[in-house]
Amino acid sequence: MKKKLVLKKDLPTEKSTPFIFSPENEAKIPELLKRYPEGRQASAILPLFYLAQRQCGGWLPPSAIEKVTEILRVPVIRGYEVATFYTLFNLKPVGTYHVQVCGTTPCMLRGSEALLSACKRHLNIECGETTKNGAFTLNEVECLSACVNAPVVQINDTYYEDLTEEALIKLLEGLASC
Amino acid sequence: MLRESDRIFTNLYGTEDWRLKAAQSRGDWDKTKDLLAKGQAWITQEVMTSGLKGRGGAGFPTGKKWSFMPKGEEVTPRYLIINADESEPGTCKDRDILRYEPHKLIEGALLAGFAIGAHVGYIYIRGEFYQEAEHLEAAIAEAYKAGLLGKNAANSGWSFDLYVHRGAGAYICGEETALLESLEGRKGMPRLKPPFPAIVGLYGCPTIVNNVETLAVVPTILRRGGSWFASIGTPDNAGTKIFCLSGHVNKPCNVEEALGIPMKELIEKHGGGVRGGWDNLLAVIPGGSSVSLLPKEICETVLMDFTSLAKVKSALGTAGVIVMDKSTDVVRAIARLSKFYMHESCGQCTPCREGTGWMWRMLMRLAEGEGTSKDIDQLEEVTHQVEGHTICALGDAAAWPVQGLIRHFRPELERRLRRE
Amino acid sequence: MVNVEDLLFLIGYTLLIIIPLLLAVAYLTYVERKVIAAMQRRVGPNVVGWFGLLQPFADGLKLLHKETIIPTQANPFLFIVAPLLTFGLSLSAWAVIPFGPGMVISNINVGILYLFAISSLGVYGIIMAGWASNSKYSFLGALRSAAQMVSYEVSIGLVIVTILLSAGSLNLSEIVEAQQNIWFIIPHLPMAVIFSISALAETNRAPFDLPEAEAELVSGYNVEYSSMTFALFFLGEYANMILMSAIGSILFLGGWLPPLQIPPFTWVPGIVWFSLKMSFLLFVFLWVRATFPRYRYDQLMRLGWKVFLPFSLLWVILTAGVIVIL
Amino acid sequence: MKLKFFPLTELCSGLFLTLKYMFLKKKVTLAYPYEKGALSPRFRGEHALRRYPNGEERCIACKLCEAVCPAQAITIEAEEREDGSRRATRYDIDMIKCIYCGLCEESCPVDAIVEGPNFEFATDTREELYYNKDKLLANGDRWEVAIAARLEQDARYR
Amino acid sequence: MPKLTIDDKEIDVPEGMTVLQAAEMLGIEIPVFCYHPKLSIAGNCRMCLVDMEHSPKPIASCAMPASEGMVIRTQTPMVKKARQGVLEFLLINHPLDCPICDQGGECDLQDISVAYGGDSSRYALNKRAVPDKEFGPLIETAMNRCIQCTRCIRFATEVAGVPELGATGRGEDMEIGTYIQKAITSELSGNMIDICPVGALTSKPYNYRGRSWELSHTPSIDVFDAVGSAIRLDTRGREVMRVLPRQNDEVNEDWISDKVRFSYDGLKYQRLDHPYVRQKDGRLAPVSWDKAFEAIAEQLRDIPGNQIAAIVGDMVDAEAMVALKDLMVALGSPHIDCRQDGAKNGSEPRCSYLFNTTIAGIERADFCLLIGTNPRWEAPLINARIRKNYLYSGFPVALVGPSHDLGYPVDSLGSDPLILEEILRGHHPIISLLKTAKRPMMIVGPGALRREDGATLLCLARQVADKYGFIHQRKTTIPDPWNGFNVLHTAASRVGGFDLGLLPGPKGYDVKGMLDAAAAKKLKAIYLLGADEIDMASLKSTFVIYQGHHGDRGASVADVVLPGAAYTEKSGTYVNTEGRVQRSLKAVSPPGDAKEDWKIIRALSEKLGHTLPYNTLEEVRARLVEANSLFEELDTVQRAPWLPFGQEGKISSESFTAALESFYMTDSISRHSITMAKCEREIAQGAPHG
Repeated sequence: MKKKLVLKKDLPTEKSTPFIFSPENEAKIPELLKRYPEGRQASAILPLFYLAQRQCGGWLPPSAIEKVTEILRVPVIRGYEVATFYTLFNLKPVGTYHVQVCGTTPCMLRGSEALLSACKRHLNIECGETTKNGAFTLNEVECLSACVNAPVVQINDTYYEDLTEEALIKLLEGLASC
Repeated sequence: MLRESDRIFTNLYGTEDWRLKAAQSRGDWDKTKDLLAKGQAWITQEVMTSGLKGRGGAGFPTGKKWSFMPKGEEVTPRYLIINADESEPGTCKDRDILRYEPHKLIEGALLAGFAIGAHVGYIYIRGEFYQEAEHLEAAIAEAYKAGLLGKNAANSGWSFDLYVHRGAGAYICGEETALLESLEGRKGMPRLKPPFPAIVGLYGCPTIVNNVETLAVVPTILRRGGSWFASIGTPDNAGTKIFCLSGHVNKPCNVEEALGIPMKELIEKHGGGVRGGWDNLLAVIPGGSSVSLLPKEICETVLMDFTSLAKVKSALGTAGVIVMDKSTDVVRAIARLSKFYMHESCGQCTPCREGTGWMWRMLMRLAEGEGTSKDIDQLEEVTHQVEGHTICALGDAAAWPVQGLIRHFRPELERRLRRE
Repeated sequence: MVNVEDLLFLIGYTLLIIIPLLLAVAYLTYVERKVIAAMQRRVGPNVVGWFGLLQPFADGLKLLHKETIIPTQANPFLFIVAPLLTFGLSLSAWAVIPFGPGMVISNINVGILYLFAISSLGVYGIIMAGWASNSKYSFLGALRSAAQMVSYEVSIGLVIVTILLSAGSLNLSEIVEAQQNIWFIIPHLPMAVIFSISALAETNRAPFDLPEAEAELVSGYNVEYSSMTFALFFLGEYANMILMSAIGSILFLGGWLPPLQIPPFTWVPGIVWFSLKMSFLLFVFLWVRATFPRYRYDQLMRLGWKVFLPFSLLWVILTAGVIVIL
Repeated sequence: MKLKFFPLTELCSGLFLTLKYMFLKKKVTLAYPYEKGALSPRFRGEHALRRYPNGEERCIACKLCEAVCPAQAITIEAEEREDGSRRATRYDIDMIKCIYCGLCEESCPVDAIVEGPNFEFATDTREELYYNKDKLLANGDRWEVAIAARLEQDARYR
Repeated sequence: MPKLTIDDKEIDVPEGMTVLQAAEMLGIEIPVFCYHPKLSIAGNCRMCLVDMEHSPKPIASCAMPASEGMVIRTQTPMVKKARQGVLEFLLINHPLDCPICDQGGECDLQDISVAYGGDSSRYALNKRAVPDKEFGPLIETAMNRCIQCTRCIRFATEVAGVPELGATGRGEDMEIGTYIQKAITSELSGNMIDICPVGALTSKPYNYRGRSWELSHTPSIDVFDAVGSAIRLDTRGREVMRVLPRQNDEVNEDWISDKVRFSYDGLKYQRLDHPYVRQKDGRLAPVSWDKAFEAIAEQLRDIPGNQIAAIVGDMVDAEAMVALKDLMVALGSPHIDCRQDGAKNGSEPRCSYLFNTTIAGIERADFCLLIGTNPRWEAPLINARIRKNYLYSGFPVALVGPSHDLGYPVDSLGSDPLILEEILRGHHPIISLLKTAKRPMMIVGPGALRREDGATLLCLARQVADKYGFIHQRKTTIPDPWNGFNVLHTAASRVGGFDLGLLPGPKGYDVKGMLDAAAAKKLKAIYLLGADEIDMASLKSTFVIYQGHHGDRGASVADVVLPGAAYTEKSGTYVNTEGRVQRSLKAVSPPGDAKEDWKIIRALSEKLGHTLPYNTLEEVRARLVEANSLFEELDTVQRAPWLPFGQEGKISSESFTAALESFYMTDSISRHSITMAKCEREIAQGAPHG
């Protein structure tokens, strides 16, 4: 038989266990759905993905996509399209701290390239990789819209602004120790 | 120079508390009911008088936009969308409004929603702004609690609900139709126009999409009168505007200034001057990444407003001023912007999907001094092939900075090709 | 009553002519290839035997070996008879050719008329071949051939009339003898030219090989022929060439006579002179073939009827006038 | 004109030209098959199917040669091979039909079918001139060096 | 009616038309990739850009509504440049593998590049590589070639009703794919191959086998269901290489079902190419035609006419049916039937067995009641029409019968036939919807008709139709007559058989009667004309003549096998479920000694001493018209007048059952198709690929 490149892009191959929302998140769902008009529950796909991603520790497993699309009654491929379109959904597990260095021009003018290489050196990983202990994932991201406080690094939900290499290393060390 | 009394965003730097009480003490929510009582037509008219233009980049007159809403009986719901998906490189004014002046926005949303007949508003905030979204949610909760939102908002008899909807990291969702798509739970791919959102928008209903800053200035305009706002700046470029000074200035900052302020004054006075002195200036991108950059000669004299910048083939855009001093590798700086557009292209239209990547790769080669002088013309031609051929303006936005680079720094590109 | 001895002599004489003639034909093909090759900067046949000398025999063997194909639509009898007729006629003309003084099988008084008659009959073989093949190409070729021969026999006839006026005899030996003092080529040079050109047409040789023009008619009247039947046509055609050369040398070049009636020319036997003259004329045949492109058919007809006929008529009258005056 | 016609000068000059050639010009004949003439790199001789250096056949059964062949001498049948690639299961050239125009070679996107330098492939029977894929590939293997050299020479004019 | 000017020509177009359609009406060609007349507008390929006066940018003509006073130019330098630019962009990441691409020669991108593109690309960098996707046994993918026009996504979502395809990722990384690698579960999936403008989606069974330019095209008719879709047979030599749709907006629009598209390989296996006669040892031996006919004549000589019967199969053409009927009449047999499945309808009036609404008429309906039918399997194209109407008007669809996923929301009322009685009595909640509907329609499927009480159910359905306004007779007050009563057949020969009266005569047995009689040895001989779907076990002791094209169930019990022609191998007349008479043309010759079916019957009739009076196809067709004048009018639907029918009585409460067990293998051709077997395994049963 013909050998095919079988694509399993971003999707873990083994069948993961079905995703279920935790009770407190489950409780939030009707409230989120209520924000949108009747019959337009598909609008809640981003909020639900956020919920699921937070519950899964920063990434969105396929089972969660399936669960959300099931709740919203949209075809699962539509959910998958959305999940792959937006950069904030991680389709692979990420570390406890997701270090996102802004690399766009305003930050670049103020030294983001140095920051990024400092991160790589310090964490000993490349962009898109996670440290062995699962603590840090490093990524270069596009403009974070904090240009007057460039260079900026977003770690999980928090912006760290006006950084220097030393300040950033110190920050990473601080995070690693806690 | 803007008088202190004409400043609208008095808490732009977060020196005071952002909560309702503090906001009210700064004048927010003052007699909102009376404003609403003057009627929809009055509000629209006043906004038209003020000459307020959209602050999101395109600069379309806000009052005019509102007047596009279908008149007459309300058959379908209408929606107000607040575009807080601020992602334009060099721009971070909305973030500060969301953080420090949320009530200005909420009040503006109520007034605008009333003016266009919408009972529901969504604030589409970019996903990275987690903290800002929390602030906003808190502020909205405060407003609900104070009876300023919800049924009978601000005792006006008008019911208005406002929700925060977080985006998820897509620059393109700042485009109004892409934003609507995203809000409907799909990929943020811009829609074909016509029909325009004012006729067929969110869920097929008439919809107005406005930028955060646009709506945040509306309450003040209404309170102090459209003519007051129109008196600031020049006749075609009325009012105040938050400029974002970033890059190689001594003091990067957001600053509210009157439109029409000379660029040099803006940089010298508010940004603390160019790093290494004015003579160390190489170029300035005056309006966020989507516009053409300007070399020092033009920066000496140009005024920061819509018309003056258009005259020098650039644009005011979002007023994100990115300053580059002589240490800058300008080709790489623009190449990085090209990479940004490649990353953010939604992939719907052919020219943008294929062209943005091609432009970036070519620019990278030029930055490295590889290729031939033919490549420069070829690059320029590719930008023209993208520009104007796409559904939304992202194609144009990707093309303009490159065109600006070639226009003003062609000798620099050629010098690299000669490997000097 | 013919006695046996005479008959044996007759057969002996005949064989004495036929065998060298066939050999001559064979080597004429060889020479033709060699001469044309030389004129075209080639070497010609050089593989079979020394300098390719055995080539004619190889060709002959090949033709003998091949299958005789008779087309289904053809008339088999006429189809077979036609080449026999052509070949037979080309041989029978030799009966009156004097190779030297008295060296002739049949020294008849109307020898030249006999020759004229025989060569006119040759066209029947070709017409028969063309018709019997039942093929468009053959038929067209045959028609062309007939028209061409008829046209040029007119000029040849007038050439002969001129000669016999000058010689005062129809006997070939006497015509030769009449040239003791001066060869007829000198007073009758234009006629010699007309004769040689007509001879080309009469033998269907280039540049007048229109009956077998391969570009138009594939191969003309013999397109359907193969093997021995083809070989007979081939032999006949080349024998005709040699015959025409013989007639040419008899009529214009003084037959067996040496160029000058002084020693050492007179020491050489007459038959050698005759052979040399024939060889020269044969060379001219080949030379012309290698030099000139094929005529168009209308040009051929125009030349025959509108140039040669008036001119040779004029010349006959002129000759007759001169003889009367003298 | 008449001056030239009557003395037949044109005829004579023609005759003398051939005579001159007969005696004065050097012969140019080559003693084929012992000597052979030079072949142009574009010479269109016997067909061959080429292979890639790793032994993989080039032909992808695109059938462009079949479509372009003015004599309709080429017959191709294609199928998916085990490894998923597109290959010809049958590639026949009727060398009797072929008019050696070279269009097949020109149309081939992968330089698979070529007309090689070999022109000595006369056979005793017609059947031998119905070339199949194996025969063509064998030709390719046999003539590859010559074919490659000749393609190389001609490459810059293509 | 806006009036606009395109290339200096003025045209009035109906409201809502796009600039592109207006240009098309004027005969001006505008190149497109993403636009497809039967799909929604995406406007993303940007190929159709044209110049509009007063617009600084070129506009996408496929999406721009034509409006009053527009001035459009399609040939300006700007348009030319824009097209060249778009093509260059499309080609920078499109592999130039046309030589190995099956789309080569019929590729939109190729054609448009030649017509509108530049001469060379300036892109010298690496091309994007996209992994191929697995779309099941029918569709081969080469995603490098994809130009992201999204036609396939829109087709799957809108027409096929299986939202399984999507574009994932964004920007340069946008890819078309499914959520997980699985076969597309649509009966119409093959149409994606047609609408793909490049070679990204190609036919897997046809993969690399042929080239478009070497195929001959023959127009034909789909015989795998009763829709009568217009198809085109692409043949090379004696082989059918592929089957494609022909456009016929009245019937199949641009689509055909996968069964007709891909089952052509079944025509190559197990074909009957010789007449066979069963020998004493019980084996079938090949014989000459004469021998076979003699064997039949010998057997039938002593059998009285009323002990001979004939059953007509589902794919038989009208020519063969009329010949068979004439033969049976001549033999004096009343036992003839064309309802292999035992359906109980077919007798007059004609309206009782037609799809009266017509297929195109579905789009005008505002309510649909399905009774004992699964249109997705029984007639995928009718299902697609229902879905189309659902998409545009959102009309409600209710189903009485076993529930299926039909690709649109269906209000499943249950599979109890008594629900119909409830509806008739006005006790069912669905009544409220029925009463508000202006043009309701119902589809009675084979699941209902083949029941024992089929005729009673038919009567019940008619009463419902009469009561709830399914029928509007033409009156002055109703300018627009409407007949919402529809019968859905699954056999291509069925309506033709009814129209020709291939039903039991007086005292004649129907199919069940024949089988019972045969089992009871009351029937001595039976003639199976392509009939394979009956219970062959009861024919053990009967003399069976089987005429057909495949060595299938019928041939296995036959005493004499007469090899006939498959639908590709004869020019035939078929009547679809609407009553539309359509003709197909012969594309290839039957294999071996096989012959056209009517010719076999004609030749046999001579041997039996009842020579049928026609010798040419024209004469048979004249006989068809003589038998029923309907056969005179081709390609049109002749509406049948509404007359009462059905048999009143009590219906049993037994639940409806599905008429088809599977979509892919329903007849002698598709049962022998390897492709269909793969579909059955991988799509219907969801077995993993490989």
